[in-house]
Amino acid sequence: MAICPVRNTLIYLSDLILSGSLTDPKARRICEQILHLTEEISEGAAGKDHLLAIDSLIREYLTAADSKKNLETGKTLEEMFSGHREVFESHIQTRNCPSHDCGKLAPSPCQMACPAGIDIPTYLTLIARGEDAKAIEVIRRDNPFPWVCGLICTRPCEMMCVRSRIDTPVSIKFLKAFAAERAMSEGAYKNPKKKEWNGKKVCVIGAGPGGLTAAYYLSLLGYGVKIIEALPVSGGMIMVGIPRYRLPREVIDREVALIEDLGVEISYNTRFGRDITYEDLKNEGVDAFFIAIGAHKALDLGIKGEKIFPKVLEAIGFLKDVALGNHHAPGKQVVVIGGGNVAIDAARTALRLGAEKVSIAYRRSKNQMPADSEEVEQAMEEGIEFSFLTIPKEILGKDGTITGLDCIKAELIQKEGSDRLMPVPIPGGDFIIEADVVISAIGQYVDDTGMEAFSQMNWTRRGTIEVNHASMETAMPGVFAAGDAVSGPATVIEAIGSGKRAAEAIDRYLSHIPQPRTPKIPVRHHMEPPVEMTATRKMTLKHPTMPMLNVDRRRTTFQQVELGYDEEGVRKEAGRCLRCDICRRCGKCIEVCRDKMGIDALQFGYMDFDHPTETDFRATEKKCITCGACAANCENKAMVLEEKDGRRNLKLCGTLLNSQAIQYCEACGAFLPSAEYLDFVARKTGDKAKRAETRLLCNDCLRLLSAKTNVETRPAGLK
Amino acid sequence: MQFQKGNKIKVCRKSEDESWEPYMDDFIGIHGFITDPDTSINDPDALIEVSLEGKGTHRLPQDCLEQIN
Amino acid sequence: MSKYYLFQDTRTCIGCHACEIQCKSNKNLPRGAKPCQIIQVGPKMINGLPKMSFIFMPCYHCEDPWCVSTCPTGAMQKRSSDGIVFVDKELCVGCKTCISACPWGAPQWNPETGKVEKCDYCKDRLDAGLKPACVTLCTTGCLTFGLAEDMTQTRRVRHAEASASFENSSF
Amino acid sequence: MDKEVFSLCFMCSVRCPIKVKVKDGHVDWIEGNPHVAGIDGSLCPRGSAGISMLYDDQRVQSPLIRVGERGSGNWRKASWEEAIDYVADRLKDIKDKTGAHSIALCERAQLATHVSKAFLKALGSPNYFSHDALCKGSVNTACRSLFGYTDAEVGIHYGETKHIVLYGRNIFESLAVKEVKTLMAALEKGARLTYIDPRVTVTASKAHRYWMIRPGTDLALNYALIHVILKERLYDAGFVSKWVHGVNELRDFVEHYTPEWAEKETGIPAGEIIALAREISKDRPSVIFHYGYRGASHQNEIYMRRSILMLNALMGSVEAKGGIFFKKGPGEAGGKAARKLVSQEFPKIDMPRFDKAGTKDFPLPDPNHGVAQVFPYAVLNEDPYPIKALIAYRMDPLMSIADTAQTKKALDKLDLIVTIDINYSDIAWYSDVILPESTYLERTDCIQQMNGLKPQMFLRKKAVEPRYDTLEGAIILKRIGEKLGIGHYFPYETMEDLVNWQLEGTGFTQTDFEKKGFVAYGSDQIFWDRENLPFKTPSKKIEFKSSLLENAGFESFPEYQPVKAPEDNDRFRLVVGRSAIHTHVSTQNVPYLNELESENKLWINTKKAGQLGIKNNALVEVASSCGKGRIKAFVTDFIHPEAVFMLHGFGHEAGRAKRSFNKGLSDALIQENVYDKIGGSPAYHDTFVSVKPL
Repeated sequence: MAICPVRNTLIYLSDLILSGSLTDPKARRICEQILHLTEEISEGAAGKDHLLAIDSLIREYLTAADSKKNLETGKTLEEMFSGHREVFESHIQTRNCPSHDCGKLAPSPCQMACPAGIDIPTYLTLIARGEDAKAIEVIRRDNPFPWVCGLICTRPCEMMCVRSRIDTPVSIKFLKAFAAERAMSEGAYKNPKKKEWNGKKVCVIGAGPGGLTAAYYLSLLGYGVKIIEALPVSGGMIMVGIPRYRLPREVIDREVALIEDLGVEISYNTRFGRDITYEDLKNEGVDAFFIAIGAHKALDLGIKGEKIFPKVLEAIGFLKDVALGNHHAPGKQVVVIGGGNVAIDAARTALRLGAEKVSIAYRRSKNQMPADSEEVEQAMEEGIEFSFLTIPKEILGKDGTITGLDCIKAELIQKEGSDRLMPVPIPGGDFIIEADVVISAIGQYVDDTGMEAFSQMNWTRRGTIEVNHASMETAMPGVFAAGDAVSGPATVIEAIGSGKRAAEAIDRYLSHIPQPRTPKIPVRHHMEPPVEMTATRKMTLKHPTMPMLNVDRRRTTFQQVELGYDEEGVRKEAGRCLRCDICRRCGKCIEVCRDKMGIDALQFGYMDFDHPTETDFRATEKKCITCGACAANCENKAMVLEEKDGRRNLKLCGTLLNSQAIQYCEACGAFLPSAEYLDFVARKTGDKAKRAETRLLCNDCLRLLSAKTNVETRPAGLK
Repeated sequence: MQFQKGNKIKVCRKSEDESWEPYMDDFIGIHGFITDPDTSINDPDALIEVSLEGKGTHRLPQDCLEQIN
Repeated sequence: MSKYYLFQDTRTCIGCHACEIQCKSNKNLPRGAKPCQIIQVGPKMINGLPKMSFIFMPCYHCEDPWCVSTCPTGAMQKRSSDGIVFVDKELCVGCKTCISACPWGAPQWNPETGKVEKCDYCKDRLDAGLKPACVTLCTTGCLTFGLAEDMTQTRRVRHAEASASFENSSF
Repeated sequence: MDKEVFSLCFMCSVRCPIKVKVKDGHVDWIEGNPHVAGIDGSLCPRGSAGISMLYDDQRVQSPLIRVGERGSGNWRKASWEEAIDYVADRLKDIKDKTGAHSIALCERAQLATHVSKAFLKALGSPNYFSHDALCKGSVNTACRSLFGYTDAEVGIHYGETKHIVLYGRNIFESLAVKEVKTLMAALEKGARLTYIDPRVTVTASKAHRYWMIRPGTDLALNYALIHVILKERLYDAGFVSKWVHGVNELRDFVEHYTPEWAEKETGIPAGEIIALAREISKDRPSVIFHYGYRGASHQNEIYMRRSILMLNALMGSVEAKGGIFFKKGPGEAGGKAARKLVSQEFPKIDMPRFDKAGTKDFPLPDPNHGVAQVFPYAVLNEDPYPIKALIAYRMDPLMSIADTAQTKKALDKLDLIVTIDINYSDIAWYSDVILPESTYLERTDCIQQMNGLKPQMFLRKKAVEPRYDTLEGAIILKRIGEKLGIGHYFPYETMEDLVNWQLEGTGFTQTDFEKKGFVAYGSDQIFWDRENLPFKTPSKKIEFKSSLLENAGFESFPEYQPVKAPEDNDRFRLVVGRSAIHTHVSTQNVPYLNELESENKLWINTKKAGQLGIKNNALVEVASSCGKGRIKAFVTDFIHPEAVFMLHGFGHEAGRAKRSFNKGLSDALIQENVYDKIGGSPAYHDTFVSVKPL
């Protein structure tokens, strides 16, 4: 049995009907009708009335039931539909089958990988077609920050991109940024229509990506939203944690402004618990709280000298100061301790502020660095020095001035009972890195000051807020939390995803709808017809290289480093998408063509998840006879055989695999298969096929003709 | 062991960690990829981001994951 | 040929198409597929009288069927016991090569199943000791079915005549 | 859990005996009843499509009450209780306000007809009318004028005929299995077939003699045939002198209707007319001049039908083997007929019928069937009185009464229209309430009394339970009756009860039907002794000179009125007919039948089409004085240049019958509502239409 209740219901009903046990025609008819409606649900072709129709059919069944057995069947059906109501509804609303049992509804791997569940194949197709504003509209159904994420997302989607099994993944991230920028400059980047104010008010604590996302969706749903922000700026970590050369401030401002346009009120320089209290807000009529305070407190290095010297900085604080306008170099020789993105950001920022020498000290080797490899590469290009396998021991100096960082070389050793490689000091491996500034970037944690008001809320041993991840609901009724405050330091897209989830949960809470048991699976909003192109184009489109700012400029200014693809590059890149929301890569087509037809024209190595072999769409036309058996057996109609403009075209998700000339019936003009196809048939029938009739005729005309020959050629009227 | 971005993994067991929620029981046996290890330090105790086939992307404790190839 | 014959007396056939419907109904086929079909030839004036012929076109169950030799999946088969040519639905992948191969247009496309249908003389009925649906129900009884060896010479001649010429399509 | 049930088909009104095989409550096979001679297992195309009709989801699935405008197709599902109350309440209202007579019921006569008749009688309304008049009212009157028997009491002995003459009786397309098979057997034995029709049909293609007669002139042909037969003394002198009243008047009358005269009128060479007369008289009395199944073509229909019947009389083929005969009832075999609800005592009704049939205004048509085509006039002119409600029981006035626009106007005047049917017929679509009836496979029905040479009784037995929320017509009417306080006229709860009630005193029980699907009163064919034939006319003879006609002030032998040809080149006489695939207006949406024939086409002569620039299969516009429409042309040499032809029953307006919706053209839309004022048949072929390419 499948996991999916919808699928199970289908199986149950068809077995029931086939078994012949429904001897009462009414009962059988009702089951047939329910089966039909359920099929539409499982194919994403259902509307909101489907479940109502099914309900009334079940009622009719129960009243019509003529026997105990039928009555039981009716009860079973009733349970199937009431017991898993949510699943049926989500199939209808989201056109997704989380468990992939309803083949036609399986979402694409990239969309499944996205913590915010963005409908990636759809917007890539729109971008490929040049419909940027539409693409942004699709993205913003799940993420109000297409532009921001287009520049700094950690892009798990690209990691799952099926295209990478052919060559390289589609650079999904940046295409978003391009579409946002283009739509914005054309004035086509707009907010969707929001609902009338429903009289309810929500307070969001923290104007970071999580908080702003929740605010965006809540105000669209008609809630009044007030955001409390301790800083003088909005954006949280994306504003004060991510340097401008990666994410220009204007980008953040424009997208935040759009959220403010919805009527979201942000009070800056307001720290919850100090400048405003839980009670104040309650009195203002706040119905629910959403805590998205992030993780802004840095961990201590815990080495000698850390507390003595003023020039021992923590990366987070350092980056924040810079972001808020302090543009003085911290010193001449800067050492950053850590191996994550924050460390890299701090180092590159220090460099840009005029530090003469910047180095990064990291306990392990390069390929263990958690930071994005691109970040590391770029840092190296800019002249940041890396000191790997380096364990900081002590900060040296005198009279409050740092002179250097005393380190010890380490080697990676696998310790007993652990499968992790641990850095172990090499005796006598001491050395000193000269420095007048030391910046620690070894991680942050949640700053819980001011949170006392939420007395019933629980904290984890990690110092994060404990929530039920399906609803982001804390132990305290009406109080929700998300983002780094819940996960600990994590990605922007996760914060956005959880913010959206929280918004939905808060809406449910305030409309007294029970919360879901599991986090919602990504939603496919609609299915765009795929972009049409030749197999050659599909195969030869190459990932464009990202043009970069020249290194001198990078070492001296905060200008954006990645300059972005040009329009042609973007449209092409979007066209590389394989549309995995349509083709589930089940391989049935290959199997039919190779094993059943014995033609083996389909070279789709990428479809074999476990051992991918070479893929070449262009190879299809070498052997394919456009018989259409692959299409006839494609559950999702990803593979189609169309007869158009005198050609028989075989297409996989819009990619033209083969095109052969249609033959026509010489008698009635009806379409016939291609010459290649007829050769295939002729080869099979061999020399037997010496037809009396040499004209090309369709099935019907052949019958007509042989009937006529019957009448006219046989000896008439022998008596 | 220390997980890195792109590692192919399997949810091999129920985690002992407090962050494990009942709905995660459905994840056991499912394959996926590490999409974001702990971003700053390689903390074996940190929750890390994995994308699971058919289940979406979640942060899980590391003790329930094993690398596969 | 199969070991059976299916004889149509065009003299008594009135082209009512009942056979087509009976066949479809028995096989429960959707719109489009017609394993057997009545083809009207004429009207045409013959010796001052308007004549029509209605020719019954089932599958001829050839001695050496091209549909069988062309079928890549082995779905199209010839039953060794009696030479009936039939499709095994399990094996058919809908490549339609049999349709192109057959010179009589016998194999038919079933758009609902994406597979091929064809006249199999209702072998399930034959195995149950019955006759094909079309023969059993024919409005005028112009269709007869039996073992080829039982077909008398006179009947053969009449078959030739009857299924021949307009003259013999009426009385 | 398989079973076999003997029953009666109802894909058309012939009701052939069938055997139904049921598997797990599902019908998976239907065949003709092998025990019935002349059927022997055969099933016609419509009968063969029975299963596809039964499982078609485009049937009416539950009672429906209209919510939008009439004809808008907006319905709400209703329970039977609600629907019955709805109808009963309104009927009661109407009865109280304007009297029971303002409620009419029209019906395609069927096995439960005695129930619907009883329903109206109990209600106190005289206004029952059936489809019969539309089909053969004048044939009925003609038969009574000559024999004193209705056409329903006359049969045709195909099996042993030596020569049959068919006047447009397209017996091999508008077909009934038994007729076809017995006639086919006769032809195999060497019988001759003469076929007369402006159009070449399948029947024409099987004929030994075919005349493409000028449309509307059959009567002239017959007068000439009679002329020859009397002049050359080719008739059965013995039979005629013993049984015919008025042969001399006839002789004088046809004196000047010579073959040469007829040749000019009909286009049939005089020589051939004479040849037929001589040839056929050699085979008498085993010859048949077929008096027609549908006899509703011209305004002089009754005289046309009389002339055919007179030819039979002259050939002495009346009550003769291979000729025509009078049907024998149970009484003749010492048996008793099944009871009918109408045999009960009902309150007297003094109101006249809406169509005045049987009164001095319209004396001759059979009041038992009424005259349907008068209905629109009666309603529109409130003559003789206002009519407020119509119950349409499997009959569709919109498509079977000529001039749909006028009929619609009339319907718009009604306060209530209720349809009882299995289909979304056009009248159902135009109703206020649809009460869906169970199909023939889903219901037990009333006894079929089969009079004939061997009187028998047949039973339609339920094969499967209803698939949708439907009921038997007889139960529906009973339920309405109960709400109207006339429930006691329906002494049954189930159809089984009703059948038992009917069989009381016949000596038969339902179980007797189980073996073969029918019971016979006797074993031998009953022919009356030709020495004493019990004609029911005042003169006890076959009245060529008809007292029925003359007492009503009509002539027995009115002068022949020449048939005018269409004036203009683009005008034609519209002729209609049937095919083997469809039954009247009721099967066009049945899946398998629709696949074979989904629309009708306009037959037009090749030369004429050429002159008008009409291409084969191209759309043309057909227009008459009362309506117009579009239809594809079928250009052929095989139709008379003065005529265009189309199949009856297409161009449906019921949206939920998706396959047939808007396919082809409805003949009723363009036919003018003119009729035979004496005999009662409509004159469906008296409309001239203009045809132009589009």
